[in-house]
Amino acid sequence: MHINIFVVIIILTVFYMATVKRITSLINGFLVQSLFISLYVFSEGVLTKNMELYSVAFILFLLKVIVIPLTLRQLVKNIKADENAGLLISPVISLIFAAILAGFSYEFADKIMPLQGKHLIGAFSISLFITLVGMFLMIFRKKAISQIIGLLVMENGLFLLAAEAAGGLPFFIEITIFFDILVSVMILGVFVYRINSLFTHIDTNKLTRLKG
Amino acid sequence: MEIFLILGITAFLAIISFFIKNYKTLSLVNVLGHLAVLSIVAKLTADIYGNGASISMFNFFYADPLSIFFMLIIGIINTASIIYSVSYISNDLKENVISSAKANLYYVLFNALALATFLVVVVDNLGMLWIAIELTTLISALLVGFYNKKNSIEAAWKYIIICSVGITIALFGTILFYYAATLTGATSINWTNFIAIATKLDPQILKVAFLFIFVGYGTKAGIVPLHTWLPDAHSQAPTPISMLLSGVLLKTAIYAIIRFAIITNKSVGIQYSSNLFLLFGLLSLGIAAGFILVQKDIKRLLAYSSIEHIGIILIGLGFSGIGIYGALLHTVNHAITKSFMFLGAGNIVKKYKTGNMNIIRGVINLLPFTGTLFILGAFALGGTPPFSIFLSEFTILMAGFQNKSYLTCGLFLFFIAIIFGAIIHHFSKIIFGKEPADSKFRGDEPRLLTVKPEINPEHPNRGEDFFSAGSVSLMFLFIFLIAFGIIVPGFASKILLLTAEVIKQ
Amino acid sequence: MKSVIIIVQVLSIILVAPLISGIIRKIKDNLRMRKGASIFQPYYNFLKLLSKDEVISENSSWIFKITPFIVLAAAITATCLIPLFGTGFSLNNMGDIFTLIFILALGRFCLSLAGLDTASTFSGMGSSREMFISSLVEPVALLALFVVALNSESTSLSLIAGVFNFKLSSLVAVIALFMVTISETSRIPIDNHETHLELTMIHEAMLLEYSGRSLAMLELATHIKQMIFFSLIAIILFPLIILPSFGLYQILFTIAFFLLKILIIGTLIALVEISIAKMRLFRVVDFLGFAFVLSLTALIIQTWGM
Amino acid sequence: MSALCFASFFPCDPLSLFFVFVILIISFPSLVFSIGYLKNEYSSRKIALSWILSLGFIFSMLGVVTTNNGFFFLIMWELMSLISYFLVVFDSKKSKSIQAGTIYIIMTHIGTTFITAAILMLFNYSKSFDFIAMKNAVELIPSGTKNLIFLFLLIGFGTKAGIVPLHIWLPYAHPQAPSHISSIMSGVMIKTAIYGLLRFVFIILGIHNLWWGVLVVILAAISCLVGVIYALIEHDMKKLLAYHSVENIGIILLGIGASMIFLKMDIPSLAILSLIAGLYHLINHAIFKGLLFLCAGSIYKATESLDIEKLGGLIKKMPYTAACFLIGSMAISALPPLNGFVSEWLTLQALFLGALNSSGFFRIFLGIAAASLALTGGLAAACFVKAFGITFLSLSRSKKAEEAVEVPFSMKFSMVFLSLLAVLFGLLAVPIVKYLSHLSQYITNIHLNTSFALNNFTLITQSKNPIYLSTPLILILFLLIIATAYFIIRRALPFQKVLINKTWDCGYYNLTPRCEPRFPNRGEYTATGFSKPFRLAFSFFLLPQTKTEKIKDSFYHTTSFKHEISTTPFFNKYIYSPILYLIMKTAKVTRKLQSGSINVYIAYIFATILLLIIFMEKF
Repeated sequence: MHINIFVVIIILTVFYMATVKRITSLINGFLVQSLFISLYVFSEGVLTKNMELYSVAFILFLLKVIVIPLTLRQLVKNIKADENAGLLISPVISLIFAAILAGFSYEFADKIMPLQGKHLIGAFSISLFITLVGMFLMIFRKKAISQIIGLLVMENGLFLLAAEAAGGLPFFIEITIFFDILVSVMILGVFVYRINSLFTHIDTNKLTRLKG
Repeated sequence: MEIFLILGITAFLAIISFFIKNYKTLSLVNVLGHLAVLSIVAKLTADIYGNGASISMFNFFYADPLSIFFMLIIGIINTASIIYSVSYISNDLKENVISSAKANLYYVLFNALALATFLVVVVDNLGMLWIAIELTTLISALLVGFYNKKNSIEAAWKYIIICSVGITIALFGTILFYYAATLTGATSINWTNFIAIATKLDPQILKVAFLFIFVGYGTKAGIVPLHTWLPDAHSQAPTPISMLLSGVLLKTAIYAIIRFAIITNKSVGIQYSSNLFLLFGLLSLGIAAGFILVQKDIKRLLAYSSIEHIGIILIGLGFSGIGIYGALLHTVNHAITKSFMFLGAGNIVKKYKTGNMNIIRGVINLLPFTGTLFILGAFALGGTPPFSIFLSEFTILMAGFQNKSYLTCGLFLFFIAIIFGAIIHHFSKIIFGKEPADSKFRGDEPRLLTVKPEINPEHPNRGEDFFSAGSVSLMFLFIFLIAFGIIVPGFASKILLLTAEVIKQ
Repeated sequence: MKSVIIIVQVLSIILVAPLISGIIRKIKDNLRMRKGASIFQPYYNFLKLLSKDEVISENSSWIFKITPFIVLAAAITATCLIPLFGTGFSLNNMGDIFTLIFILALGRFCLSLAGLDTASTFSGMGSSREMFISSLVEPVALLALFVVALNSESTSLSLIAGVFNFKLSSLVAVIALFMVTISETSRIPIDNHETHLELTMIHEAMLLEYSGRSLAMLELATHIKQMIFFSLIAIILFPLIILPSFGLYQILFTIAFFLLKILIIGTLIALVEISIAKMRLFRVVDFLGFAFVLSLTALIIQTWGM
Repeated sequence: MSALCFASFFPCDPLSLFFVFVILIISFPSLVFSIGYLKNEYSSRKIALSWILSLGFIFSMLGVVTTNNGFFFLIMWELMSLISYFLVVFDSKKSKSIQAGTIYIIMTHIGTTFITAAILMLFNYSKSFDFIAMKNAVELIPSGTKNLIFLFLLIGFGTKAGIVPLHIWLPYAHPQAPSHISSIMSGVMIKTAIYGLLRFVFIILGIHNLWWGVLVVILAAISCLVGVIYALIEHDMKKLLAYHSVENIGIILLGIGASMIFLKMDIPSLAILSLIAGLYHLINHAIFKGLLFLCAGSIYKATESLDIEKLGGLIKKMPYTAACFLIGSMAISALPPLNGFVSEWLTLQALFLGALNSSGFFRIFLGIAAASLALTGGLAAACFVKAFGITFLSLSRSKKAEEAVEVPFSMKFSMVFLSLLAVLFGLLAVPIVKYLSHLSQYITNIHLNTSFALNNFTLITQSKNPIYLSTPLILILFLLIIATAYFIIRRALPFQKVLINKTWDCGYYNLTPRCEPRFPNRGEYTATGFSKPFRLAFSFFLLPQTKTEKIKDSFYHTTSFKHEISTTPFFNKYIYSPILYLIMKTAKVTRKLQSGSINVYIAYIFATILLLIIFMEKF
């Protein structure tokens, strides 16, 4: 896998999303990230002359750059949630956290793939880094929508790993995974609407009625 | 061929129940459909175990003894659940808790969930396995949030978020598995293909990949540090659904873990996976014991006891040898006993209108039929001999003592004793004792064919109907409870032995 | 022949028993510088009571009426076990020292039941205290006899009496046994049999409700029980002489020698009664505790082979 | 796998035959008793249920003693506890019986876990659950595991038998069950634990260390004393009898422990003698404890209450029950002609001869054991004087006791049947000892030529200088003397009048009131008064507390004065509640894990995956 300009931008978007305060900029960050992943896959397809990668890149672009951000913006508008993404810890600390995670995933990748040669370590550590930051986003954000976006970022990380390391899962599986993600975003949206109507807020931190 | 039939019927049921308006025909169609599915599964088991072979069709579907075994469990629990939900939903309709459209939606989702679970155990392609499990999570989340109340929505939200996170990690593991396969030149992601090239796979990657798989599907199976969604989801879902959740969904996740464990065992060796299983099994047992002791709600207590039994199954798998036979037997026993207990709990909660165990008293006086079966089920759950759970726990212990891991067996016995004490303490308080004086609970429990209950002067509020569908499914499960009690009958032990062979490959 | 001698032996004990308590009372009164009643006073009391009417409380049941017979029978059966004239002359195939203890326990059991039967406060208190003291005494008595039996390698009384192997441990055991006799025959430090003062009488309290002939029987039984304990100590302390042949002369000689032994023990008891004041009930526990420790030391000495 | 499915029964083994006999001989009268006892107490449906449960209970006990397969033994064992649990919570109105049931089933379950562990350890080496296979495979077991197996078996069967530290369920469970069931439970169920010990320790495992016997004897002595001391201060009749079961189990184990010591010191004749004593006391206890519980049942039937403070004067109204209870209490306090005396005498003989043949430490140890047995005998006699005297004699202290009426025929029949049995077992000592010596020779598989029973009704021990006991002779002599005394006193001497008059109350006004309110009359002695000396003497163990409460309307004038005496349950307070508190504390701490916020839950997953990756090499 060759570290090219697209992967660098993807890592930057991750850091951007870790620090940002408002939901709309969070959605934009996710949009940019998916855009560059699809570009990266497209460039991968061009390099390896593999027709499938073109269609995968196109569907990824269609889904993750256009449809999902649109639904999320629609969601934010309908429930008139306030703009703040509900950060539990200040942006500076979350930045430090993201850095630590990057260091950890690099050191860890080195440990598990010593004999496969240098080029793969980069791919594996980056995708692990993105997944962990995705989880980090879910842990340290109060608002339901930021948790959905955290989930989507994790899936982006997975997709990047699949594209780089294994040259993409079998075509049919990739497509079904995309539609699966779309369905889960739809259902999560339904639940956000219900939470908003029942609890008049979408702050998951306050959802603590079921204890013990 | 039968696989198509099974999936076809369930899909057909899912679609058709959207259109039938009259509730009676709707429930009748569903019950008959599921009985048909159960009979096909039974036929399938008969000829699979006849010659021990496995069928695979155009490299997408694959059914070997292991998947048939799980299919059997899913079939039985689905049938019991559908029979119970007939009277459950009709009772809700009568008390107009839900509209008739919602009832149709309930059956659609129920059959969709059944379809997804059947898909999980039948599919050969590991990616498709992931997608099927993702589907079960999404559909069951909608079912958990069925009653649009604050608690159930919160439970559904937690359920869907935590399980999605878990499943994404599992996808991470699947991709690593696929990557390891591509290193050796294979391109297909089918399980059969993995088994063929398992010895050539790089052990280092498989170790990491199995870790991710274990944590991923472990969240879905309710292993302790990842179990947090389970008590909320099970206690807030409607009873037939929590029965499905406990009986079937946890087992499908265990099925997935077993599939991947077989591959890792071939390349990395037994020790790696059994250590993981033992550690997390004991952890689940211990923490669940702690929770059961201080529980106040009857359904949450049953949910935690599911965590405990998942822990026992893991320990069984960890001991390997005869332990695998015990773990599989325990899967069946637990599925049946837990669904049986959820049915009883459902009846009690519906009668007392609350799940809080400090208020419920004198169940044996208000619901004599459910009461007796419930206290017997409580003893079964605790692991007393005449019932089946003791038999499987005893087999697992035999395996434990055979490979001389005395400490693990000691801890195992200690936790089992605590849980037995806690369960009996809680349930004997609610079953016996004087029923609440102001018990205006004149409402009868769910029923299909009502038989007028004679008013007993001593207990005026004794409203229970012997022939209601709920009681029919209670009896249906109780027979299984007793059947495996003392000696595992011939054909069942043959099925278990064959499945154990598959795992020990 | 043997059974005839046993009957003579038992009859002689029954006849002599009141005499002994009469003599002890006489010694006590003389030591207290009083003239005191004649030594045959117990016989006079016995005959007087035989001719008196009997008054039975209305609250009592059939147990009250049967108890005098059972207590007397228990005392007499116990005497059959004790060889006086010679080692062979006792019903030793009926039982041994443990049987002796349990037969006396039977008598005590029925007497305290009769005490409770008449719903009178004094006899109820008497039976409660009697059972309390006797339950503490039993282990002391058993351990002391245990040690003596260990010395003579058998628990049957005839063998204990016959074999003269007097060791230090038997002496310590006899001292413990002496303290047991004080409590069993309701002598001063533990119980005062002369007065009817509610606080001090224990054994007497149970006989409070009795009158007439049943009282006579119970009095006789207490005298016989006292004789049993004295003869037990006598057997262990002084050896029985094996008679060369039987004739009137030899029987008279053995009875006289036996009476001498009993008198020595009687005077000892009288001396103890004079010198010590009666203990409060809960100091009796320490007294019997001390007796138990004594018998325990006897056992330990015995294990060292002395 | 086949080991699991195969299971068979063989009642031909002498040990099982003996226990089948013990079970049947007590269950028959109890079931007959239950006909009268349950008649108008419960609805007909409940009576049918009680019959099914009792027959199931007896069947499971028979199953326990006759099976020869370890796995099947466990199933029957737990089935027995399960059915007896349902019988304990039979009339589930009283919340006390539910709590008692829970304590009972939890304690027995813990006991069974230990037995399961022991059987599985044996299975490891014998590869099959058959007792004979286990017996042959014992040589392979290293000695460390043998000790462990023995300890597990002792704890497991000790919980069921009610040995002291594990006895706390017994005074709760037995009184709550209906009386005919508590008579079967107390008479026979705790004996199945002794059967377990004999079967597993004596026959299968064999005695391998001396400290085993010493430990059993120490526990037995402690159980004797603790059981009897608690019985003395207990005023509920059935609880009192339950504590006495603890005491008598101690006496039985004294015999069995002594035989374990002698087996190891290989003095075969003494081992057999003490085993005979233990088994003989086992069947005696079954008989008189069953009898006493049946009498307690008929008292409950007649007066609806079991608190002996409230009863009194029942002998005039219930002559049969009184007579049977008297025979039972005389038997339990080991008074000569009856069966308790013979077995206690045999135990004392065994201890004495053991002390004779051993030296140094063991002589003192067995001497102290004999002393503790004697103390227990004395205290038991005191306790039963209290129990019989306060309940049956003097005046009745409550309205219910006043109107008590004799129980129906079926109950009378079973009580009389058992009391005849008690007298019979006392007199027929010789044939019984002959049978028991064959049985104990089978158990310890030593073959001895000297027998312990002469032909003409006398027992003899130790051939060197024989010691004789013949209960029939004692009885004949006894009756002879009573006849002569009666003849002389009542017939021969001139006739004297016998008057009936008031008890002497030193002229105090109205001590025993004639008119209303007749109760409570202040004359006679009550149970608390009777047991006060014992409470003070054993205060170091009972730790009595008194609570007084004065209600005053003005400073000087107190309207009512309440004085309450209570003793601290030693074992509950210092052993069981601390453990329970500890477990509940940890449970409350683990409860905080489920704190409710979803962020924390996802953090758990995050932490697990990170930790697993870091510590991957450990697996």
